[in-house]
Amino acid sequence: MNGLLMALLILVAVSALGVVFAPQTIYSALSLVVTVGLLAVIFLVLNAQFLFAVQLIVYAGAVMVLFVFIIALLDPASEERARLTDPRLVLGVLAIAGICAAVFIAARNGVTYDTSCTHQAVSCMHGYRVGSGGGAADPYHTFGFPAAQVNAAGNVQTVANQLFHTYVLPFEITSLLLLVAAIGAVYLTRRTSTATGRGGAARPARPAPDDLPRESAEAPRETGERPLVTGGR
Amino acid sequence: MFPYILLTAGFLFAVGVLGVLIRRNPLVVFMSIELMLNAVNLVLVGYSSYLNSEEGQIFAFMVIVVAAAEVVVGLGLLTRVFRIGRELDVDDLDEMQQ
Amino acid sequence: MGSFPWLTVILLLPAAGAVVLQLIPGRRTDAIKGWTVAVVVAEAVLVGMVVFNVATTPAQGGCPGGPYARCAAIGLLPLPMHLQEQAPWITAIGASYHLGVDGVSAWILALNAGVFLVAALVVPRLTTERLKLFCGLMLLTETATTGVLVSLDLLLFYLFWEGMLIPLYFLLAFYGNENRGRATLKFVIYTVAGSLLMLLAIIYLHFQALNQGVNTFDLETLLQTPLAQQSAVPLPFSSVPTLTPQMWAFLAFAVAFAIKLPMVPFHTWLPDLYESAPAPVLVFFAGVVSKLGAYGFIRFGITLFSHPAHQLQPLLVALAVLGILYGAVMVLSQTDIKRMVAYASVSHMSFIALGIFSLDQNGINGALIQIVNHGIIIVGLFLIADWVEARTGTRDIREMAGMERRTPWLYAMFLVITLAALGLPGTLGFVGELTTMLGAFQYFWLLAVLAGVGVVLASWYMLRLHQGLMHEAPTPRTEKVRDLRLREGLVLAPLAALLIFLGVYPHPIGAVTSQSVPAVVRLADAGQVTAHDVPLSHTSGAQR
Amino acid sequence: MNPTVIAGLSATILLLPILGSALCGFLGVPLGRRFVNWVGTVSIGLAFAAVLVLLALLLHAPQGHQSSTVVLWNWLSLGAGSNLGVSVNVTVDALSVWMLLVITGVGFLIHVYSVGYMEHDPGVARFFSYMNFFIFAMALLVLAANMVILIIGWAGVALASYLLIGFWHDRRSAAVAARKAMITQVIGDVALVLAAFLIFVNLGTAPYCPPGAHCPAAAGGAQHLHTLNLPQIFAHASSLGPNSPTLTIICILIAIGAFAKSAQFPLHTWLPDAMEGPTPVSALIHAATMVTAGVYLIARFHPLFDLAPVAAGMVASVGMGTSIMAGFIALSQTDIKRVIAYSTMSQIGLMIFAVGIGAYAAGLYHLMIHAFFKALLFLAAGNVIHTMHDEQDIRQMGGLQARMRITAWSFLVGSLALGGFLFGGMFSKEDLLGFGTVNGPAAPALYIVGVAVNVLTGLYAFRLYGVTFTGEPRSDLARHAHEARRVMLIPVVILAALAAVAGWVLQWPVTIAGFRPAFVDAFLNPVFHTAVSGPIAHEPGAGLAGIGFVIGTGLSVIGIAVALRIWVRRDLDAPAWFRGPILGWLPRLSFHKLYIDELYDALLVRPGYALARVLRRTVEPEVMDGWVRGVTGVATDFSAGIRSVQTGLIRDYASIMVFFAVAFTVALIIAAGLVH
Repeated sequence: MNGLLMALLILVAVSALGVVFAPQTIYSALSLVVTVGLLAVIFLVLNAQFLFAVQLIVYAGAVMVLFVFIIALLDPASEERARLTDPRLVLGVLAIAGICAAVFIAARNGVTYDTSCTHQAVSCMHGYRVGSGGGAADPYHTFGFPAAQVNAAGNVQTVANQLFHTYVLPFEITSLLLLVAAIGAVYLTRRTSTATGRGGAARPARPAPDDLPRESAEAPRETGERPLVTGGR
Repeated sequence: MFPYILLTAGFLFAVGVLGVLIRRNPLVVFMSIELMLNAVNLVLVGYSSYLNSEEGQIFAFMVIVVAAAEVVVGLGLLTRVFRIGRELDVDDLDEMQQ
Repeated sequence: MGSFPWLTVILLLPAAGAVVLQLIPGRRTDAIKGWTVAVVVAEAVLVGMVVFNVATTPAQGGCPGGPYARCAAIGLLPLPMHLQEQAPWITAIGASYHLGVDGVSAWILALNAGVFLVAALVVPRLTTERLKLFCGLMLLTETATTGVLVSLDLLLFYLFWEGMLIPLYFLLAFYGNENRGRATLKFVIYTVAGSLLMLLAIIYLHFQALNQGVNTFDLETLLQTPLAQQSAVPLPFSSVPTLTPQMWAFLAFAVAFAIKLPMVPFHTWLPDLYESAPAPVLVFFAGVVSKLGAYGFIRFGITLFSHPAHQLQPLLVALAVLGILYGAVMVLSQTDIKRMVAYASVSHMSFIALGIFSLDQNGINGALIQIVNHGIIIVGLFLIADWVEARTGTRDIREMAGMERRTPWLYAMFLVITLAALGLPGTLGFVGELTTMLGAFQYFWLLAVLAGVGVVLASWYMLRLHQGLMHEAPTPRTEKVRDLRLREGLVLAPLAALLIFLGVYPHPIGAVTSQSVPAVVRLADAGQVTAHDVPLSHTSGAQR
Repeated sequence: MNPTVIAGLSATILLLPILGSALCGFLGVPLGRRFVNWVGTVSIGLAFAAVLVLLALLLHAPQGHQSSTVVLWNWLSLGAGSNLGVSVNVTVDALSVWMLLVITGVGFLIHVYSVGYMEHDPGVARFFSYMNFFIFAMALLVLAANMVILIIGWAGVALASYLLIGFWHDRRSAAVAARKAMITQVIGDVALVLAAFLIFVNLGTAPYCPPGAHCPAAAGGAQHLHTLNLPQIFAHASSLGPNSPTLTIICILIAIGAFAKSAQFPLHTWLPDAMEGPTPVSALIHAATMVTAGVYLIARFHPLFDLAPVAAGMVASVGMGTSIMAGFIALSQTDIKRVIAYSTMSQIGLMIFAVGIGAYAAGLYHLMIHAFFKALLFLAAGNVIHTMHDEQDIRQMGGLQARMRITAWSFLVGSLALGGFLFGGMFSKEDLLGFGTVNGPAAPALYIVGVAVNVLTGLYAFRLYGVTFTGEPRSDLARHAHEARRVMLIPVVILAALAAVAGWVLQWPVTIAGFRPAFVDAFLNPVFHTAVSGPIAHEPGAGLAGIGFVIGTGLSVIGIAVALRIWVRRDLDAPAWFRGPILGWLPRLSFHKLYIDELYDALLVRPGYALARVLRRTVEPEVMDGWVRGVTGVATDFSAGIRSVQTGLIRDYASIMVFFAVAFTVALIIAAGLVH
């Protein structure tokens, strides 16, 4: 099992590099498909069957199709490769190194939960002891996957149970978010009347001069083009 | 094994960051952001497994939903930008400078 | 009052009103204004009930005459509160939703509700652009100011203190005359700079308490937690008292409050802003927002930092007296009536500061009375200045004269407010100045003498202002002015009547404030008793 | 005396005028002139009746119960201990009743007179509103038994004075004069407030015990006298001991308050300018009552002054100095009201001198007589001004005696009373000067100055009379002058009668054939002879008093006679002496009021405005804004450096963000000790 996981992790890392360094956009997209697919498998290995399915359906299915679709639609030209001396590239590589080192060090030395931890030390924050002697207090010395134990009731059932009881409000809020995003996307991509060249007739007639105050009161809600912040008088 | 999951997640995230930094194509930038989001999901699921708790998976689920919403709006914006005749290059979108 | 969360209600009512306001269509200006007035009236009624409750019920808590450690042991809180509400907020860092009202805040709350009522009444419905935005921002400001006054948790207080700036910024930046941009920027920079210092100090306090095993932002808990005396960092000049970390923290609080108050030399944002802001905003800005600095000093400054307050007392009272005289002389050099009022406000606010820093019961009671007094006066003066400007088209006092003949009612109301502003006995102004000066006198007699010079100067500049507008032969600009409209008169008359009534019978204010001020003074005096703990205590103000 | 009755009557005396003031002020314009005239006068008349009832009660009160203090309401209470706790108390005793008699009695007559004087003025409602308010404030001032309440009344009369001086709004001079008067009064108020603070902090050892309540024996430990009640202040005054510096400072501050109100040097310059107000105002406020409040104040605080002889001596000296200074200035003024104003200043100087040397009853006696004849002089002058169509320059008058006989005769009576011959002043002035022979600092010197003032008084009084009423008319206005209406004559005649008779009836300074009426002493002295107050002034012996009386009256007569020869018979050209080079500066000095106004202008007003200008032009922009700009300058320089980073490219911003995020993370890991 561990070997499989290890292999998956390495593959994911490689395909992620492909996303960033692929010369053409479509290759990046395909690399990303591979990456999310591999991640889905990793989820499965980690006993997250439900997420495995969601990852495949939403990411590999919907999102990536959307990406590919847009690439086909817009046909972006391939850009220049970043030069090796680009400070941003240097910075990015350094960031990779830094983050990886930080995570690795933190994970190796342990961030442990310690009930005896009070507010005496700087490294002691809200019950979590950070720092020396990490591994000793680790309740799971060996990293295993007691699948049968955890998911006796079934992973999907457990997740659904939590999702629709404890987390029902956030769940509903995310659904609302999706709705808003959908409406926003429709709004953004609609064909505007000016773009179709139907001329001034499409725009509302200019109000009579004596009507101006009312217009100014109403204006912000009518059009999206008005600047958000304007002077008062 | 757990530390390696974290390590990989960190790596994925960093690569995403790198993509945002060095690529000028907004589509690729988006994909890099997706990478970062996925890296976070990996951490969440990893901890979920490590601590025998489903809550990490719940959050990962939420992240996926948000990511989907973000892609929808982001790609919508891109088509909009493309339609008004702009080249697809993040460095051209510099109205913030004014 | 039972266990009903009255404080939460008065806190949230204006904000809720602002939300509901958004449902009214923008062109229904009458409905918008009507709703706004209805909300502030309801708020005023509720606040009136709360203040009445404070006046008529005994306080819970308070630590009558004893060391706080002992009181804490038997569960007594250091501040005698009349209404309290407490709920967990951000438990991880010990912040709580802790509201309370006592005699210190009660009358300022009433003033707050009153000035917002006046402000809502005087919003010009027809000439205010985007009236809905204006009214909504105003209501949000009221929630923020109310929040400042009822918060007993430092983080909550800070939240409201800073949150207040957001609606205020938009009000000041969108509305007002052509100079508003610069003036608003100046004000915001000053205020934010001060507030950030205060935030640092709040965090410092939090960690101080954390080091003693108390995870809290709560004022009452912090007051019970004796802060460790830390060694001072010596400064290169031997004559300068060394500053302990506590003193730095106090200074951070003090700067934030002094900017809001404002005390000289932190005052230069004020004349510019007061000159450019529209009248309804000025009403509550000058009426209550600036008073919050004074409130902060009383509630947090001198109680949490009794040692530094005592050590810096000579400096603080000197600044206050300087402010009184400086503001007064500056008025004499102005010709713009709004700037005159603005500098007069600097002078009067310094009386409040003087009362507070006397660290004496009479002085602090006096400061609270003066807060109410000045709140009423400044509202009246700015309304009058605004109406005069609208009628004559100028703010230059040299172009105005002889308005009395055509405006007898304006004359009369302006006269009452003028007299209160110059502290004439029989008006509320006298009560405030008498008691603050008494406090200062008990600390050091010369302060009261200098403040007395300030009073004499006040009579000089206030009469110059009043007579300049009202007496002598009318000028071309003033010969056709019209008197107060009924609406305007009905706004001003209660202010004038209150100034006289409370001058003749100030007992209602004193009775409420004096319930709570002793506890504040006991807390402040704690610093004086053990002032010798701190190195270089030669500046300690025990000269009584 | 029954406290309830006393409280009721005091409240009546206070309420009637304030009610009248409110009615006139709010309803006067719509309801018209008749309403205002009736309400304005009747309220004061009724108040006077109430005072008479009080007087009767007081006269019938048994010995030792002639003072009553009642609490009306709790003004302000800032908690127990050393905190201010003031209640509105009133004291009814001989002193306050004496003052009330003058205030409401003379006040009533002047109100009646005003009905005629203001008959053509459109602002009559405002006028009566202010006048009634003045009576209220003055009554509050004399009734107050608490220092804070006293200060409220004290400032109330100043306000009424301010409003009435500036009554004619369109006159610039009136506005300036009103402001000057008010600022001077505020200086006095501040002095009184500081005195109250000193008393608060330094006086008193026992906790407050309200009158009538049963009080336990005083607990140990000094407490502030937090109530500032006058009876307690007096009871504790001796706790500081005689000649204590604190008490001296308290008394000097009180005296400064009194000087501001009573127009004594150096706070006297507002009074002549105050003549800008309508003449009845000058009669009531700036002659009869308000300006004498300083005398009342010192008399009221006599227990303190008795214990502070240095301060009392200063008071006496300032009073006498002002007296002779004002008399000297009065000699050359040409405005009829200003001459009377300076004579007022001079006479009040004498009263201040009297209370300064401890001759309280004599000072108050002169106060009342002076109220009669000075109100008379002002009202008669008002008749003249009225008929002269607001012309006040006596050089435009002359020969009015033939045209307004009653006014002229009344004026003559007033001048004689002022000059100190036959009427009023002969009794009261000589009474107080008699005390000067044996009391006070440097008694003989001050006494000699006092009798010199007598000569001056006779001179200026009859100069005024002669120039105004005798000789030939010097203008058309004077030729067409006519007698005033009856409503304006009756009060004048009544006052003339009072000025003529009061002295004969009330008290003589000398004993003639073993007979000496001394009702004033009998009435007032119990107030000043109490257990707590110290020794009061020595009575001059009968012989000494007789000699003093002869000298004083003789000098008055000399002054009058010289004046008659110069300005009535005109057979003595005295002013010629003062046109020469040797004495020529004297009339100039007198005419320019010793240049004191110019001095104040140069020393106080101009520097004040100059300082204000400097602050506005230099300090505010350079110092106050400057330090802020210095701080922001650093920030601006810093941000100028930062600005180059702001390329507007999102990727650059992201790079910066990432850099710091990573750096922070790494730093945190290192700081947490995770790197071994």
